[in-house]
Amino acid sequence: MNLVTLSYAQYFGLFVSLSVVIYLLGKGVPPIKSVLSFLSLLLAAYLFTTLQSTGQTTLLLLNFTFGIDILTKFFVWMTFGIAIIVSFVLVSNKELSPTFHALYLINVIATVFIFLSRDLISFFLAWELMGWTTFAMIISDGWTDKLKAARKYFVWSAIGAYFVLIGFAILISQTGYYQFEPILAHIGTIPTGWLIFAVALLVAGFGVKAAMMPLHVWAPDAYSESPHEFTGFFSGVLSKAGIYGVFMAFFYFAARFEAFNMLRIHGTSIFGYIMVWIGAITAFGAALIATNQEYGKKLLAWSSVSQLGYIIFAFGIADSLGMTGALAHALAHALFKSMLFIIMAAVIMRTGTDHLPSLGGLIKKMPLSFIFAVVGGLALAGIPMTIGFTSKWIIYEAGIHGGYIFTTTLIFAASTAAFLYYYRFVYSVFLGPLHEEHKEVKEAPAYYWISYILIAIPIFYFGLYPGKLLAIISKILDTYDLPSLQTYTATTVATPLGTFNGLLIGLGFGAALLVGLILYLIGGRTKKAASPTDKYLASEVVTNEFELHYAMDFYKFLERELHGILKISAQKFYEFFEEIVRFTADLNRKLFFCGNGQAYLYYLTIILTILIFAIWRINL
Amino acid sequence: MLAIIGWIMIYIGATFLFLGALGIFRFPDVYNRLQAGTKCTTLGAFSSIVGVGLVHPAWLPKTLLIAFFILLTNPISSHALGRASYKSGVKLWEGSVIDKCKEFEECQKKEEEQE
Amino acid sequence: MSEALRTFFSPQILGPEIFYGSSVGLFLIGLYMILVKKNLVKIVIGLSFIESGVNLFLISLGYVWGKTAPILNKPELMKEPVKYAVDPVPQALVLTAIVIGVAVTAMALSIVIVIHDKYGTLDISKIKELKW
Amino acid sequence: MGSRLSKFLYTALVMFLLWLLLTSSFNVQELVAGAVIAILVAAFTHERFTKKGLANLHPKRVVCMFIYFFYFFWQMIKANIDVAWRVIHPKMPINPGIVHVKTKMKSDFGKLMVANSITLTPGTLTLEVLGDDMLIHWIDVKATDVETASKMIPGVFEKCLKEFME
Amino acid sequence: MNWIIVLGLIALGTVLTILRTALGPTASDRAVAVDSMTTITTALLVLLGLLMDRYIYLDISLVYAALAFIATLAIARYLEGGV
Amino acid sequence: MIRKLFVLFLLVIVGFFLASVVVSVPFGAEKTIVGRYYLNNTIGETGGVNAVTSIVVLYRGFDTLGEVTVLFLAATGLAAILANTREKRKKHKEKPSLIMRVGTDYLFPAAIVFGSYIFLHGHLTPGGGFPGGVVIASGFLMLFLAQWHYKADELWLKVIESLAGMTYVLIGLIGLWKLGTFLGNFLGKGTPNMLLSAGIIPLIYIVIGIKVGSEMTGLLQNLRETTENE
Amino acid sequence: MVSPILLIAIPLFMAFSVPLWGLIWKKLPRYIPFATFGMTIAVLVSLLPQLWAKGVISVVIAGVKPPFGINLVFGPFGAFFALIIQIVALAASIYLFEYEPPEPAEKFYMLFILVVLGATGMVLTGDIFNMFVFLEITSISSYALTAIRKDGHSAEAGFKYLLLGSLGSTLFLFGIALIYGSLGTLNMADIGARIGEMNPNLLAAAVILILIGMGVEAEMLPVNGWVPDAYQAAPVPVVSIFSGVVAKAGIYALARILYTIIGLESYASLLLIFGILTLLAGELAALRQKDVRRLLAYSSIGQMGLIMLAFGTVGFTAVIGGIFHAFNHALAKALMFFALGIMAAGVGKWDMDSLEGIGRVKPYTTLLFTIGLLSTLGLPMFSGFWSKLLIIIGMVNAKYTVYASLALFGSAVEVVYFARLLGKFYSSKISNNLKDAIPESKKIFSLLGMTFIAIFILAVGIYPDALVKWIAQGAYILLNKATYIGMIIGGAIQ
Ligand code: NA
Ligand code: NA
Repeated sequence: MNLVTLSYAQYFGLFVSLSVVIYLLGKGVPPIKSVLSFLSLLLAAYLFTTLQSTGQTTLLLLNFTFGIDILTKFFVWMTFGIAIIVSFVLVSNKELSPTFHALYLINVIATVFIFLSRDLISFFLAWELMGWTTFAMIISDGWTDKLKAARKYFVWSAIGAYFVLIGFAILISQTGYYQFEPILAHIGTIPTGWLIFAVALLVAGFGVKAAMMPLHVWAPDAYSESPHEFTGFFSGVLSKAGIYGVFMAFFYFAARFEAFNMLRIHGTSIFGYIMVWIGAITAFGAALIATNQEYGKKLLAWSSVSQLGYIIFAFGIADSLGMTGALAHALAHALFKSMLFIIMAAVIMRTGTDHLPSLGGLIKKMPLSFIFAVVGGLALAGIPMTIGFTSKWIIYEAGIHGGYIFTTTLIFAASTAAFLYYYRFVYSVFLGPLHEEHKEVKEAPAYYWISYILIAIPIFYFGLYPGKLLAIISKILDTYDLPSLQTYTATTVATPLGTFNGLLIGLGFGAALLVGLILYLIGGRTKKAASPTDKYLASEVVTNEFELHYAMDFYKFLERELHGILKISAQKFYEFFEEIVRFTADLNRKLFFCGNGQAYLYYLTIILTILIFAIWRINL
Repeated sequence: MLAIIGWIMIYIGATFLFLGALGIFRFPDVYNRLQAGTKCTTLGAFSSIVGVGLVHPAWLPKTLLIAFFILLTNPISSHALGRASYKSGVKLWEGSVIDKCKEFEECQKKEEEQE
Repeated sequence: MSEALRTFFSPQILGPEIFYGSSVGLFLIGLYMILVKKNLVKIVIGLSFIESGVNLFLISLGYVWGKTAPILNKPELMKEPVKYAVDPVPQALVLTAIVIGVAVTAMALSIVIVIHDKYGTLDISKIKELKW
Repeated sequence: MGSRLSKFLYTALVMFLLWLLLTSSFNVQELVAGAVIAILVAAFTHERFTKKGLANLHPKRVVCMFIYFFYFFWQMIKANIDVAWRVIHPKMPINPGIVHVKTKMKSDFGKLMVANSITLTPGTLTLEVLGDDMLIHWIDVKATDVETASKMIPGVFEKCLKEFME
Repeated sequence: MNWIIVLGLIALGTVLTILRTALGPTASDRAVAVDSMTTITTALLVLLGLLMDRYIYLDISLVYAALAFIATLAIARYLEGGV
Repeated sequence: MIRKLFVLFLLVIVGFFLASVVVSVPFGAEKTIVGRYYLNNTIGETGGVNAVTSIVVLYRGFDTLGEVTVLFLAATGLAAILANTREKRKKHKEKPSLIMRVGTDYLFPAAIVFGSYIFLHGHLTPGGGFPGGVVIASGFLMLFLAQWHYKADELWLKVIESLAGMTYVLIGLIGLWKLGTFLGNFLGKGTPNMLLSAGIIPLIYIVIGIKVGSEMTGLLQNLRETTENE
Repeated sequence: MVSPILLIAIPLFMAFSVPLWGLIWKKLPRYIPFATFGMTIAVLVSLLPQLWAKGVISVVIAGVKPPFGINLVFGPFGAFFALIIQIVALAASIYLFEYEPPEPAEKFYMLFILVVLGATGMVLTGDIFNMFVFLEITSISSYALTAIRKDGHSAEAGFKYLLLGSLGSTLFLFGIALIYGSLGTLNMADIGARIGEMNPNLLAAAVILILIGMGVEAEMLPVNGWVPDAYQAAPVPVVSIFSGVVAKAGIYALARILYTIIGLESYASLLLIFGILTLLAGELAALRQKDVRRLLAYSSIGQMGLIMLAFGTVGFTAVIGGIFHAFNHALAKALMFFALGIMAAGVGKWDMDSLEGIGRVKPYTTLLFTIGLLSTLGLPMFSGFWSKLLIIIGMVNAKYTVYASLALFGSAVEVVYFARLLGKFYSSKISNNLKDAIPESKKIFSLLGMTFIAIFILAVGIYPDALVKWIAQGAYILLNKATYIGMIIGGAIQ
């Protein structure tokens, strides 16, 4: 029984107003802001359950339509879950302004409305609101040093938004509707070329948010420059809005249209094939780059890009396995990446830096954080008993089953690289010698532990009972008439290539891990940790202690080998493109606005003659 | 009767207008041309305009007005042009017999100095 | 005799060629001046030429074969004005257009004076400190 | 010099006369309008327009003016015929030069009348008036010294003009 | 006939002044020629008024004469370097 | 050279265009809808015999108000642009001669009367407020040209100009108040061909004449001031 | 008796009277523009109920019915543009309270009132020649206001503006002459009703001439060379008038003539092509601009291009978007220029580097600037968003997807340069030039006026419905020529 029944518009209005309240009260009584935003999010989550399954609001001659289905719920609960956990962590940061908290609430609500929208216009509005509030949050505690990142995010979001807008515009113009249902009903009337163009634009537009290569260049900077506590949500959930967008564009609209699937490779449309490749390259390339990062947040940011590549890859395959894997990995990534970012935030809070060579040995000071960093890492690396194993396993199966040998190999390689960078991360932060200045560092506060634990629960739950997750995903795919995986029980998943029992493998693996840990605790303690200047012994000249830190040039060898590949960066391509635009712009400026008044008269006369010719062609 | 006198005056006027123009065309320097321009065209215009007034007596007052206006203004403008010519240094025709300009200017300077 | 002359001085003999022709001619002369001359004053004069061309065209629109000025101070004119008088509208319009043209020219010249003072030149190709 | 009132009345009268010539009508409306205009204009310009005011309308002056007008007219016709002859003559018999003369007129208006008369009469053209000195272009120079030239050129008019101007 | 002679003379006169305007040689010469031309035109306007029987030509003629006088004055002042 | 050829090329095209356009406008033919109406109704509706004037002041009086404004603008703009702009340069200047000075002294009042005549008879003859005002201003121009250091009183010019402009608008507003239509003719039409006829036309022409006269005078004075250096 | 004519009569009266006020108290003319536009806005608002009741208020001058007399048409379309103009003018006149105008100040205020008057006349008149007269009032006062600062730059800019402007309006007059020569009438509704009788070649020629002529004021591509110069050289309040009033009147006139008179079918593509070229040229030119005034000028050109595109689309949605965008752009650009004026006060330099870090020195002003900027960019929650959205949807609806894509490319470029600008303004590094900046607290009235605009932008951004309803009526009238003609002339055409 519901105490209140809100319309969608009221729901939206309520939380926008609440954000204003948070802002105003937060100005007056600072501590109240974080509590309020936490409570508001809880309220939002509760009220979400009371919303009716469909709703409409009319504004500006437009009919906004909303609805809730199983896919919505999947994403919305993912959002609320991470958002509430992150808001927990936000409590710890007293420096965040009321503005930030107010924006956070709007940001979450906007994200939720992306999933609730059932028409292109409200979708776009929510999308834009989400994007701009994110931008505002990145810059909310000042622009210092964040200028480049913020500007990049700003520009790329706008470009993405414009892509989306054109894509939507094509759908609207070709069908004459802007609500999902009628568009779907009329999708067959759209000429194939237009549809491909529109979907390509949409995938590109959403791909920006999903940090799909080569549209990812904003992501590492923006992730690493956003407020640390917030990055978990930013990287974990907001990028999933992009994934959701890709899903909507591709599967909701395009894939059902027969003509769209005419050209097939490996059983998927050429479109999906391209996505497979983009996903694989993203996964692998970003992972490689991640291995070479010296800053923790940057490393995790590139890792995010890489993980999102997995999802794109799986989507591209577009069979039951691929779809399932993609959605599963979406949740998995949301969980473990927010966990890792929250741990990173804890470390930064305590030590003031995420520069890996400046960190180390924190295992003694922040053991709990270390343990959960391991948990997050297990999920990231796809180790059994975590959700990451479930999703990655399905994705590999999908790749192999779909015959994508080369790309699947790339994905495997990406996993290897993931292990490398993850190792670098954990090792540099928690293991090795402790720095002098970190002698007094304490464990993260209780908010953090609670967050760790809250995130760890689903990680393990869905790792041990993969069937529970697959049940939800299958229901989603069924709702959308997409091929779903039917062969699972609560603990086992069967695929054409094999079957695994999550609980069994998980327990076994857990036991083995436990044994290893015990052995380490016994044996490791006796061994003395190496001094930071150990390299000195390796016959290299000592000039500066800092540079000789072993965490410097951690994977120097890798960098040397990959030099050629890393040079082909998307960044460089954009710089080249920018140069071309700049040249055109200058040419245009110097031609049309050359400063000579007489030239302007020439332009007038010339345009007159051109028009004369044009009209003569028409009338004479 | 009045009309006939009027027409005669128009004829005279037209003739002088033509002669004035001829003088303007023929005379060798700007001062001599002015002589022709001032005298002949003024009389020509005056005569033909008053002539029109006589042919059409209702118009007489206004034609007289125009005629007198010309009579009053033409010498002023001729003088202005002549003065401008000599101030701007237009040379006399080489056949001229006397040019008192220089000594006159010296007089003028002395006067100004006295002031 | 005077009837013939009257005819001679009326547009009937001259016809549209002379009116339309001269208005187009004035327009083109003006256009030539504003495109080729470098001197600001000459460009302003060119603009005036164009204006005059258009004004001439506008005024010749009003002419109707064999009719007189629309001042109805005679009985026959008062009785049947349309039969005797030309279209008065273009005349009224041209009056306005001429005054406007004068205003623009005055404005242009005053700006030219300031430019000459500040830049020390009237060459339009040298007056481009504002550009790009 | 005349009083302000006299100047004003004189100016208004002349302006009203001008109005009559312009309108060529004795309609009451026109007359009233003319009177108003004349009075208004005179109110602002009488100082500029006249120095003597109504004294200009003294009968003697008017008669003199009348006589002068005909005299001047005769001179003008002579001048025109003279110039016309020179123009038509194939050899263009001219003997031009610039001479210096002195005028006896004291008032500005007097000088103007003399200068204009000179300009409009046989073969002479006033180039400059400065105080008593005048610079004359003479199409057929007959005397180069100041005294003789002064008698021959402005002297002709000054006799009569002196009467009613000064 | 009257008109042909009268207008013919005036036309010839106008042509001559135009020629002088074109030939110069000094600016003063041109100014003088133009001044005469305006006087001729003033008279011509009055004559045309008679020919076309339009009283308004007299007003036009008067305005024209006045403006021409001022124009001449302005040109003269310019030539002598007074403005 | 190439530039000139290019210009000629453009001129040929534009010229051909204009020529082919204008020849398709019928010349000398009856075509006007509104003109016919004005001719038929000017005397009946306005009392003015000069149809052009009736159009200028009444039928299309709004244009004329705009035209007055444009002239006002030109005067204002010119004064604004040229005010105190020029550096003083030493330059010898010829004074005007006595003949010019005295001659213009006498002609000046006549010019004012003549100008007044023109704008007062605007509804009867081809004159009107603009030419009348211009003749008045040319009277002042004579003084500027021929009288050393003559200067019209700026304050007076300004005040007259303002009052005249305001009066014009007020006349329009009285029409709006009395007849419910801006510039409505709230005065009697009078007998055609008389001075007192055509309702507000002469009134407006007086205002325009005064306004244009003072504006053009100010305009000329501004142009002169900027060029007069010592 | 309230009549639309007062929107013209009042400013005219006040403009003429400025010197008289100056005689009473030397400072008084400073407040005359505010009094004037306060009155005109009051008149406009009090006319609205009547407008809603009747659908259109058409008043005639001198009691002569159209097409024989000149009429003013206070319909939804024109009235909306009149409102835009009055709002910007009122805001600018508040700004004038604390603005030291170039001497002679009196003349400046007169010209200022007259330029607005001209634009108001252009949007209200129902007669095409009268529109030409008002166009000239607008443009001549603009020339004067551009050149009024009396330095070389303003004279240069003024001259370029004058060159293009006067040639343009002469062409416009030629176009009018062609129409009159063929149809014998000048009333726009009457011409619209008879346009079918016109020789198609003549009509085409008239369209060309009018398009180019009006294009100068509407900042259309090859004839907008004057724009950046004038924006750079003219005083700040004047610039806000250029972009908020003059350009808007120009685009109104283009739309009115092309829609109501010509009937756009065969000529819409012209507007589309010119629109997209204008947009791209403007946005690209802004990309590399250092001088903020010039940058905003180019951005203004870009926005005008977008509005032209909207009108060229000839669809209900796009036209609504176009009108709405004209409104948004007017407000936003005016706000930005006012803010920029205060930001640069005392700095004297207008390039980005000199204003680096201004967001920390004058935070409130910079915030207002940012609001204007974000609205121009078309961010949700700002009024500019809705109009851009409507235009894009409208264009795509009409199957002009390529144009829409190019327009969005232009918008993307806009994002880039505005992001750069904001980055500079909010930079933590503070430029040395800002040391002598006049504190914003000295410009209380201006800030107050600007705050109202900003609130308006946000309010419309959040709740655009009321305004859009009005605009939709305007768009309806614009798109339905016959309705307009019927409203003005009725059965009176003889
Ligand atoms: Na003369
Ligand atoms: Na008239």
